Amino acid sequence: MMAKLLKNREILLVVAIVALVALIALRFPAFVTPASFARVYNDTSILIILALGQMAVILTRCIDLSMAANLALSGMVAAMLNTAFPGLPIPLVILVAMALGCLLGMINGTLVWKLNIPPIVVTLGTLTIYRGLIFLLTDGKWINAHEMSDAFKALPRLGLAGVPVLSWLSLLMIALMFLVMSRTPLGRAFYAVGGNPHAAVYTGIDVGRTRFFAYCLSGTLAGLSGYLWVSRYAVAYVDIAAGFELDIIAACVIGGISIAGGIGSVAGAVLGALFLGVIKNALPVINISPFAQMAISGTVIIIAVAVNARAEKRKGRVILRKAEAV
Amino acid sequence: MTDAHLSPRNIPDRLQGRGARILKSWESLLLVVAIAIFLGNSLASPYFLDPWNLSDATFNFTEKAMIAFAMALVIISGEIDLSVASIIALASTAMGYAVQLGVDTPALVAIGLGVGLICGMVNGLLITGLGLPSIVVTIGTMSLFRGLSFIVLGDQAFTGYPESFAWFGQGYFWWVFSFEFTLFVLLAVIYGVLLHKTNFGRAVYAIGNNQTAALFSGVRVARVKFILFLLTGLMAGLASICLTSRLGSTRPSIALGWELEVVTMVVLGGVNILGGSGTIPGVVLAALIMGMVTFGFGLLNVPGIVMSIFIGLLLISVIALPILWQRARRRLAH
Amino acid sequence: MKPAITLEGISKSFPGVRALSDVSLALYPGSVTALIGENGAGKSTLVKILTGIYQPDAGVIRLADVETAFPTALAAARAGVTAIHQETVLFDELSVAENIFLGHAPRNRFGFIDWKKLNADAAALLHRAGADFDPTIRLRDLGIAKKHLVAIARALSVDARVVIMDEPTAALSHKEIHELYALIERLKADGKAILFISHKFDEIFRIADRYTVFRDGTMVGEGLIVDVSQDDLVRMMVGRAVGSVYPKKEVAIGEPVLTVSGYRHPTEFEDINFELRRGEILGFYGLVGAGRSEFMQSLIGITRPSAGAVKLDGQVLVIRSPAEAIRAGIVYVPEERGRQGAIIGMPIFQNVTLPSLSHTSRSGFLKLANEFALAREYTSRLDLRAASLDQDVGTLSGGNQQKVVIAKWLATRPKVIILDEPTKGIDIGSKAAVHAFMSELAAEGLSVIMVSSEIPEIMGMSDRVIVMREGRIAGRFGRAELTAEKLVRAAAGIETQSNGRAA
Amino acid sequence: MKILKSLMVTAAVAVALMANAAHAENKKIALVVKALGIGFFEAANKGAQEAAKELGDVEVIYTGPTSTTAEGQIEVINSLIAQKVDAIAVSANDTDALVPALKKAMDRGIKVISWDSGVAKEGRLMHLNPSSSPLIGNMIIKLAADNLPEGGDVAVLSASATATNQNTWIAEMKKVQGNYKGINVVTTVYGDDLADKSYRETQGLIQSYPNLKAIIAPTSVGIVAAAQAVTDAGKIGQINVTGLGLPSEMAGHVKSGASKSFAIWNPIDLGYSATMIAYDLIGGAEAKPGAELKMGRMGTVKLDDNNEGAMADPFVYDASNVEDFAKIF
Repeated sequence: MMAKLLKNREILLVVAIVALVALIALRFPAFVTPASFARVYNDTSILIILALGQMAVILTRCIDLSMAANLALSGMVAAMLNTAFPGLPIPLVILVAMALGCLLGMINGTLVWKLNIPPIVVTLGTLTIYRGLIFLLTDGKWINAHEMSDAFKALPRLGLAGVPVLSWLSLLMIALMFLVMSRTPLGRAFYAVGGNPHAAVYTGIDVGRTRFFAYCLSGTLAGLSGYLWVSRYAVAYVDIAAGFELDIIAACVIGGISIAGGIGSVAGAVLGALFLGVIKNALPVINISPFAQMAISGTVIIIAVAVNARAEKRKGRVILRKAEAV
Repeated sequence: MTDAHLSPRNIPDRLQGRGARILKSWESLLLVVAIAIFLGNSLASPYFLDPWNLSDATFNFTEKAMIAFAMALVIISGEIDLSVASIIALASTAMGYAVQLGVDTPALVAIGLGVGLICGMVNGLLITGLGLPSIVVTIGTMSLFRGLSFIVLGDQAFTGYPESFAWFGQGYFWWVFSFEFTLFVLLAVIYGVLLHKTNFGRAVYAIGNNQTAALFSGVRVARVKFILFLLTGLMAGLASICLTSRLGSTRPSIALGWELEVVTMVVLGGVNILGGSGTIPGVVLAALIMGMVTFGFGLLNVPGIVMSIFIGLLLISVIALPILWQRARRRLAH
Repeated sequence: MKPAITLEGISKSFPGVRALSDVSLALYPGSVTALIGENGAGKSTLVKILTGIYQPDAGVIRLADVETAFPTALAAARAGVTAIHQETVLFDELSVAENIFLGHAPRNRFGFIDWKKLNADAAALLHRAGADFDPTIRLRDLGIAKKHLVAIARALSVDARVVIMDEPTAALSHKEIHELYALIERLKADGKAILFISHKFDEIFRIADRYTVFRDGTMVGEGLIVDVSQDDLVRMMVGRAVGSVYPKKEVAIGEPVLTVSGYRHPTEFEDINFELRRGEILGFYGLVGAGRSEFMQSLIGITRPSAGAVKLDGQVLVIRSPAEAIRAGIVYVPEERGRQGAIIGMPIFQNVTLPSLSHTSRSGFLKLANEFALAREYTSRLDLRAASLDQDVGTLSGGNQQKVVIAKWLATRPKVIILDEPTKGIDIGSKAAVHAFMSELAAEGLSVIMVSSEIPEIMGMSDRVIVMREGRIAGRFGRAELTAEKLVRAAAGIETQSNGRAA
Repeated sequence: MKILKSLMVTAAVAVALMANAAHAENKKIALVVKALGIGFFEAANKGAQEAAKELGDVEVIYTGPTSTTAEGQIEVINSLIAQKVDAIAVSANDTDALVPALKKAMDRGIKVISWDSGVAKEGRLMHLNPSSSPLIGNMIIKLAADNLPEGGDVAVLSASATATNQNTWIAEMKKVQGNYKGINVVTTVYGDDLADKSYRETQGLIQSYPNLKAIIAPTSVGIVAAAQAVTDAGKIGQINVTGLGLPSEMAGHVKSGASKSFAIWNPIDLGYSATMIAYDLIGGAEAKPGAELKMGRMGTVKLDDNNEGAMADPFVYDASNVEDFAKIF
């Protein structure tokens, strides 16, 4: 029973997070309070949303390196829209950001689908292009807090039942993604395309189109995150979230999503992101130099890959009857 | 699939002559692009065609290109190493630390190369020893190696490198030919021979095309891959020496983001990111193109990020255009 | 009787290749039609057109007299055409039930997948296919035979009118093949039209009602099975009469070359002892999954045995990798040509010289002239058909790829060559070439181990046969005492032995 | 071959579009900043353009990398050397790393000065401090102390750990810490001049030091992010954010009370002065200890033993005046 439980990646990850929190609690008991957890969750919300999108893409054996650049561009456009038309209702601004994110994702998806260019090359290219576009759009100028309308900045911070909207939004996205992944043909197609693209064709699944939709999804979520990021930190400029794409992928890897496609779950992506979030938030609290954070997350990634690879390792065929009994 | 009609027992070695093969190759496309950019630059700025300026411009790509050569082999073998920039940081940190202890130049070089090798070994062991996917392992070691630099240095910097150490990044071999550029040419030749003229290079291609079949054919897959990661580590160490010498100081943020630029250079050079094909001349041309684009745009005071858009577009379009072209031709033929 | 589906005048071309030209086919309800033809005759293309993966360039598909088209795989499935493929095309990470219903899962009124109904329906279908296991378990936890049953249940799930079986017995054991026959009888009784593709004539004569023969992309004959003989079919397939299929030469057997003693592995095999003599062809017979390939792969160092010793020419050898095996003179031509044998993407000559590079090169540097010479020598001995030696191996037909793969290992000038299913999935013409060459090699004094699941091949080519069952040696026979019945008894185990007929 | 042709045309057109005719007779002064797009430097550019207009025969090239890296600045400097500019005035991302490149510039006859954030002595002719470092160090802690009559815990949020000017000011601040009774500087954290990182670091400070009374952020990016984080944590009134910031960016936070006051020198004047000094050097003035260099309407600057000079005192902004200045920079 125990062995079977330990085989489950998600449970293993929960155990690891609990152990980590316990370790932190030894040095800083105040970390283990509902308020503190709520804060860590809120702080990790954007990473969670992004990891969900990346998960869909990785499941189909692709990768999206352009998510952070997409976030920055969509966020910048949202901010520009807000400064140009302060009266525009915020939900509309969010919709525009998501639509733009989706469009950028569609560009990735189309290049992967229609031209068969390897995903890593496509998104490596669009990563620089999207970020460059922000510069062209703004001449590199920042949009600062005072230029944004109060409503624009207030939304993610607004408390609903004592929890900020930002957290609510990420919970909503988790629920939606869970529904998409488990209860819709598209969600199941993600698994099929990544698990066995050759077989997926025979099942009547269009591999390219499924990948395209995965990119649309990751793009839309990046667009949403773009607004959230910009409004939360109340600033938009070319370099926001630079290098964050690797954090997103790291969250997925830690969450047990196989880079080879076909394996992974919503719970895994969320837990992987939370694991990174706990580390990020705990280090300053327990007085470990923030400079150690990078080395720690690197080590965690390597351990996570090793553990997951062990779980995935195919055993040879059991042919001897007596061996089978064991 | 209809090969039955072909006459048996008289199979020619090659169907096309050497000239036709070269003309049709990716490298000739790149060469045309490179020449176009060279001409464009000469027209756009009066400062471009100046030996010293061109010499200065080589510093834009030489260090990255050194790593790109080794990276090309890694990618041809079907793997990837995203930790190279972090190896530069760690090697530079180690050298900086040694300087504080009063170590002299030859020992510094040894330390730089040694740390590079050790980092490559760590990657190699994790990937070939434990059989983990290289893209994830090196994302992990990328954070780990640079993280170690941050732990050592934090907000500090190491400076005070000996005068003689400056030669690697700032010295000239002969006239306008800097040490770095000379090294770049030398390494291009060495890697070209290694990949295209040796059994080892053939093994790299075989592994990239079909790892299992290569193993069954007696290729020592794990050993070859291990050596490849050692080589990228070593090259990152070498690049670290050059860059550190050029900057004269070490910060943990040194060479941040270079891994993607190196991969871009390799892919632009025609190396298939999925492994199995690619050439060193292609990578050399890609390095020159990227260097010239950076420099040309710099002369016009165009911000670096605009040139990165150009590189990004170039990366996608050089792959997409031939595909689109072929499709268009097929449609016309119908 | 009206056909369930008819194809008329179907043509399909690919760049440079005319795969099908003006082909017609009719499948009748409650009847099994065997589709016969050499590899490259166009069978796979036809299956792909029937299942909506390819679109024909010309011709019509009629479903019960109504002209139709299958623009996608889904459209074909909706029209009741379903296929069970050669390789199990399933998804390891998904549950059994999902594998059955992927692409047409039952939905609830909100449009979401209804898991409860999905699992219940799956259990019912599995029951119909003669398998009663939990549909919620993940596919990766099942054995190959059970996976096949899942594939069949999937075929049943679409309420098929037409069921295509593309070499369905290739991966099955003797017992499972008989279960499959029973299932086919049931499908026939249900009135399904079945298209059965196979290379095995005994199988065809056992279950098919009708036949259609393809050659070079055209239909060359069709009719009722009862009206033809095996020889007729072979003649139609190859367009000429085939004489002696097994050109085994009598060779003087020499001294022992390879001695294996006490080889064992924790889960795959144990107690493997035998010796191989000079000039001998030693057949290894057994059902698929009997541990033959696993043992052979441990012999060349792909996996490590937990105990055991090998002597080559009286010298004890420790082999830790294929490289060492090749250096010692033992080579293995693997079963999976596409995955383990040919290196698609590299030219023919580079494929051939890969294991021999240490001979063709000088101090680690390539010598292209030597490589071409070596490649030319061995490919011409094997009668390879290709445009040039720098052609990509992937552009060759399966049979010619296999010749390149065999040439590759022969070029190392081995003492012992292990051929694992050397003629699996290749056309009759190439088969004969491989067999002739094998015989020639033995005559030259090479020792050959031939792993095969085809009884005629084993009986036709071997000097001696070792039968393996469940990882152990289950019988040894000399050429003189060899009968098909003995082989099958030993391979299947006495207690499960049926009537002794070869499968 | 059509692709090749179109590629060639595209490349040529792209490059040609970027080209604009330079007036050869003008003196070219390059204003190299830490990164493009930062409000502070945009304002400095305004000042530089003003100086150029005043001087008449000067063309100011405003440039810099897109993110605050030394390597990016070196590439920019290399291309400026190639363009044979007459002077480079740089605000450095790294004290030491730029030295070799700047030395090369000086070898080729280019006058190099640093301003705002300096480079090591051997890499420039002179350095223009916006204000004297001791004054700034004193100013930032005084701003915190003025609002804390009973004393209390104070934390510093700096920019990147490698920023020369930040480190100098903090060091100067610590020297005079003893003058402010009860003020206890608990830690220094680094936001790398990234808004999000600064925000998160501030959150960490609020968590770790429950008795924190003030945050000193001597960086225009950090002070805004810190004020935002304090606002979000609901700590307005408990924690006062102060330091160095731009009135336009800080006006809202002063109004909300997150920041009671902050200081800054006028970046327009700084850019103006740097350009004027560079022009003076091109004209033949020599930068040596004790020399006085002309800064147009700002008067002159006198160099100390390190060839450094200070422009003016920082100016304090609070609720009474911030709105007026927010319109200017």
